[in-house]
Amino acid sequence: MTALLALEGVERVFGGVRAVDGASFEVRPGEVHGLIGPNGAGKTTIINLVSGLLQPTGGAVHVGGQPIRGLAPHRIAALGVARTFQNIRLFPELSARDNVIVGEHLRRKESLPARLLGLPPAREAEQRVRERAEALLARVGLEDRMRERVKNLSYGEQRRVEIARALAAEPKLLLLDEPTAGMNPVEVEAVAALIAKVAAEGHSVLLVEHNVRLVMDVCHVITVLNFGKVIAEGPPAKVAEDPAVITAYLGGPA
Amino acid sequence: MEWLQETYLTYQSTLGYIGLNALLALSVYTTLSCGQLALSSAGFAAIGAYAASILTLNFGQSFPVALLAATALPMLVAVPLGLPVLRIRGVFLAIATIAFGEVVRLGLVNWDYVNGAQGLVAIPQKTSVWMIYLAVALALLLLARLRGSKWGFALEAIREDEAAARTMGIHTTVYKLAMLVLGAALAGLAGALEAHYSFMVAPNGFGFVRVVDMLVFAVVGGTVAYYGPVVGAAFLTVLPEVLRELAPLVGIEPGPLRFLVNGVVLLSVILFLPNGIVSLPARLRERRRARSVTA
Amino acid sequence: MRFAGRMSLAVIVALAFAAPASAKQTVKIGAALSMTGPAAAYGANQKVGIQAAVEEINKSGALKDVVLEAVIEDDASTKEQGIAVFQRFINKDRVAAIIGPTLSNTAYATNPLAQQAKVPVVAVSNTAPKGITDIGDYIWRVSLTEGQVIPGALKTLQGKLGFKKAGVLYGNDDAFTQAGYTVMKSALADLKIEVVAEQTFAKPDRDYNAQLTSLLALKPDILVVSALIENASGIVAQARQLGWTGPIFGGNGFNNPVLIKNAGPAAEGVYVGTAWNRSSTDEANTKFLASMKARGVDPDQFATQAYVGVLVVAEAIKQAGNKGGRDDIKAGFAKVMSLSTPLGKFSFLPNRDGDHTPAVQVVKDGKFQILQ
Amino acid sequence: MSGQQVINGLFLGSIYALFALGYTLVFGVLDILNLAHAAVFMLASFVALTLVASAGLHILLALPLAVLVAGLLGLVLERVAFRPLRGRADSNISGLISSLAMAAIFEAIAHEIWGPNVARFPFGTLTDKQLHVLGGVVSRLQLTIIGVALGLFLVLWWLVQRTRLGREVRAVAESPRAARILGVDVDRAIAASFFISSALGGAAGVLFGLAFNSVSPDMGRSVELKGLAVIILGGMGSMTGAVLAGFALGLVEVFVVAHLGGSYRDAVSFATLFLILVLRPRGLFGAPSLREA
Repeated sequence: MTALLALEGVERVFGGVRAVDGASFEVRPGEVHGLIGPNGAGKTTIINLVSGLLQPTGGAVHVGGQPIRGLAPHRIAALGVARTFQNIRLFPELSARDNVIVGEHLRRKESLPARLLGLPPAREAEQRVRERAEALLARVGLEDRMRERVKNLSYGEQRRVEIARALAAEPKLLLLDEPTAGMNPVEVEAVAALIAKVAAEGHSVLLVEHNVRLVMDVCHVITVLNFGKVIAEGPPAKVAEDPAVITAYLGGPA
Repeated sequence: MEWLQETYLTYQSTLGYIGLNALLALSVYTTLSCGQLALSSAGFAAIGAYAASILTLNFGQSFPVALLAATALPMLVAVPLGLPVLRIRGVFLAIATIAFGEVVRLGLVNWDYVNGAQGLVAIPQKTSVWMIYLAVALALLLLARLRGSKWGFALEAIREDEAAARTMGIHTTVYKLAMLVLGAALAGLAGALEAHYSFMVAPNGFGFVRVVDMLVFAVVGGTVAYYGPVVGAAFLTVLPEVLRELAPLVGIEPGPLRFLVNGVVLLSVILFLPNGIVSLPARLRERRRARSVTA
Repeated sequence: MRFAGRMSLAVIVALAFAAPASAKQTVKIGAALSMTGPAAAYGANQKVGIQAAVEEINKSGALKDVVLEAVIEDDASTKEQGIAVFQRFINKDRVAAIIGPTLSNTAYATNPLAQQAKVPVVAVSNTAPKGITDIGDYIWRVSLTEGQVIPGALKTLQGKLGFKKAGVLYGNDDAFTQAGYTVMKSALADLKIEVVAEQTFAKPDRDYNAQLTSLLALKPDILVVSALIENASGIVAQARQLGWTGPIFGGNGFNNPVLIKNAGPAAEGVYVGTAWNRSSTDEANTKFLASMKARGVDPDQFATQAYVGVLVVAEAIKQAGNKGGRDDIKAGFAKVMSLSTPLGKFSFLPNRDGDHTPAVQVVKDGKFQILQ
Repeated sequence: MSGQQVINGLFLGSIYALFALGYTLVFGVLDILNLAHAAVFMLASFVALTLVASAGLHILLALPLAVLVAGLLGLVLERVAFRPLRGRADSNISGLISSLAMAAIFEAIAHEIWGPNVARFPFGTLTDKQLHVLGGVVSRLQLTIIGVALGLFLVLWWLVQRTRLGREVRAVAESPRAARILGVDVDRAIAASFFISSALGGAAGVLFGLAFNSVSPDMGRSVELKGLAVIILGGMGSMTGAVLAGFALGLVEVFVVAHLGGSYRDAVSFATLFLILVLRPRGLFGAPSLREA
């Protein structure tokens, strides 16, 4: 079975600094794939490369077997890739529900003339879109915050809206960049359960996360980065015992 | 009854110009609605005004044909303009489009066929006030219908965070270009209507000052709602006439002080009503609620 | 009783005020002037001329029971507000005649409205050769067009100075200066004067060194310039600084005391073809200059022509038998013949353009003097 | 191109450079366009004119006073039109508009006080002598202006590169948040930028008024859009770029006038501006921001 996401010797240089230095790994369908490493290891850069916000300076990224070099972010999204952002990039003036509705963009096949004429099918389609968005928000536990502008939501709530927005695209591959940062333990539990459930439904997840317990609990495979290089890869139990990983995290000579 | 007629006759041109300015303000708003400050509308209005006037004056074409051409030609220009320019962001986009507008104006100044700075005169008056308001109504309907649709949400998303919108699969360039083209159409139509309303067109009517006026209409009215620019255009078009009325009562002579009031009004709106006049009712309600809570 | 007494007192007072008012008839004249915007400087001067003329006429009692009242409004140098002002004058203030607007480009937009409403208009600063009085029979003009002034002036000047090659400089982004250029170009062609080169500038420009340098390099005998005053004095000063000692010829835009004030000695040898000979010793002119001086104003051509505009309206009212209706005034205009004005003896041509003798002036010893 | 035209170009360029120097400083620090810069330019010129003509001060005394007034106007601008907007999501658009409003207010005030006519400095304000160089004529005043433009550039360069205040301004330009964390008084640094920027704009205005003997409420029109062209050409926030681009634009304009005619001059400037934004948004002289100034 071919990998849903494949990185082959990917490089990204920022003004002489190798943020990603020949990283290679694969994410298979239905897999929750953890991507961990110390600060500055290049995790977020990889997410940006996969979602097309950055272009690699070397190597290749394939999504569903197709090389994505030079593809604009919206084209990559159309391949079934959705993401969240480490520093939360919601549309602040929009309500939670409207944020999620934007996430449904690619799934909506409506006709502009019908809409401009205000024909019933267009209205019905929009009703369905709204209902789906509400259902997604309910799934992340925000059913009573749907009408609130997201800028007024708490940090944890905003992260959940972002996850719902990414899920709204029904992505094949979900890129989550530190989805639990700033959340309380109860919220973290809920997100862990959600990730597991999403994977069970057949979505693949690439998870960048600092919360090691969460990663150990939900991931099938973990890739560990340090200074842009892959230093270990495998199931959680194996990675946790890898001496290179321990050194990287605890410091000391590598 | 007589009073009513007198008032209508006195202010009919103001009424017409409210509509024309509303169209022009909407033409700036279209790109603002997806977060892009493009100041090309005066250039597009010039293209529309001249295209229509040349057709009616020199080629004996009917008014509908002229209006159609005046709407279509700026759209055709907007595509090759927009493709390179819309990659530029923020203030730089504004500057690039100001440059475009100046090039259009200077082109007209140097074009002997259209009499250079003297412009085209004795243009038949074919625009009626109802036509202007029909155009405004159609534009508003279009924008209202976009709201809440797939396309409307995409525009809001681009305005709020362009990069994030792209990762949702939104082809931002297409949307931005579409709004620039729509704005160009509105500006061109407004230009043609104005030319056939005021008997003449000249390049100086389409300079930097004019496009700044359009932007100011949109911002003072408020760009959070699609009808904000119309409210802003109405307010600022009526303001000089109100000042004309009030000036003798407070002893202001026609002249610079009237100009000063405009500046002060604009500054106050920007500082104290950041979302424009249309946000005033909500603001007042909020304040009343705040007061009742503290009391 | 007391109540009745007070009542009768009120009636008497009312009658006392009403009686002279019924004899006096106020005729309103609207003036649409550019008091703000790019043409603000002209509007300000026109306003002074109009106010002076209205006061003098009312004081002189020349119109018997008719009292003139000027209603002055700012058109902000835009056609949009120009139109609004005209409609106000026509429908709200119900003026008997309109003076203005300052700019030709505004006039193209406003005058058709007055024509439709049958309100007479007197243009006092529109000099565009075509299309102003063509708008209709209610549109009259006091200001001579550049076409009426420049060709004659250039001819006179060539007879005196005998130049053969001219360098032309004009403002190409302004209706007034561009129209002036068109006239100059054909006048030079008629006189068989070779144009060595043409250069342009824009109204906001204040630096003309590049244009002047390239013109002067071609060794013309004369510089022919179409410019408004805000550019004119700079052009003259910079040409002199670049070493040009030859004659400079300008049109109506140069006929302004600001030229001498701002260019100083550099203005010596500037020739101005103009509608108004400011150094005329004609009584109407000396009286006008004195009255402006009393107001602390050194008038330019704009102030003078605006002043004459009011004189012409007053004369029309007089010719109509001291009646100040719109059609009375329009009919009166046709009867204005050889009216004594600071511009000279003034009449209207059959096409409703103004007619009086233009002049050629030269700046000499820091003063405008008539070219002998 | 003749020697005289080169002189013309350098002279025009020095005016552009001086105007753009202050313009680009604020642009570089705050990333907003201060469209009232041209109005400050104009007011300073009127202030100097009044000091010379009515108060009888010598121009060498009036110039610094007018520059000081311009700097203070910059502080007013910052306080009224920009500070209240800081932190607002659309601050670069709203800042642009509030500065336009201030420009309208400044212009109306000047119009009310000094009237709409073009005024000039009294004759003999600066003794002027003609010099012959490069086969052309140049007045001492023109040379003074070119010299002052270069001198002010050096002063500004020193101020920004070598002083504590300059370091703070550069830090704010880089990232206001980071600067605040590093203990920089951000408000003070921004206010200082406005003061310096407007003072430079004011100096440009006084010299412009002197050079062309033309002071009027609308005198800023001739430089406001050209100034934009210069700061874009020079690269946003780059002071060296602004000066080089100012001279470059002056020379190009003169070249166009000499070889194509005056009608093409402005069109060529704006078309160039447009192409640079599209093809090389960082500007010709490549310095992308203040830190490389």
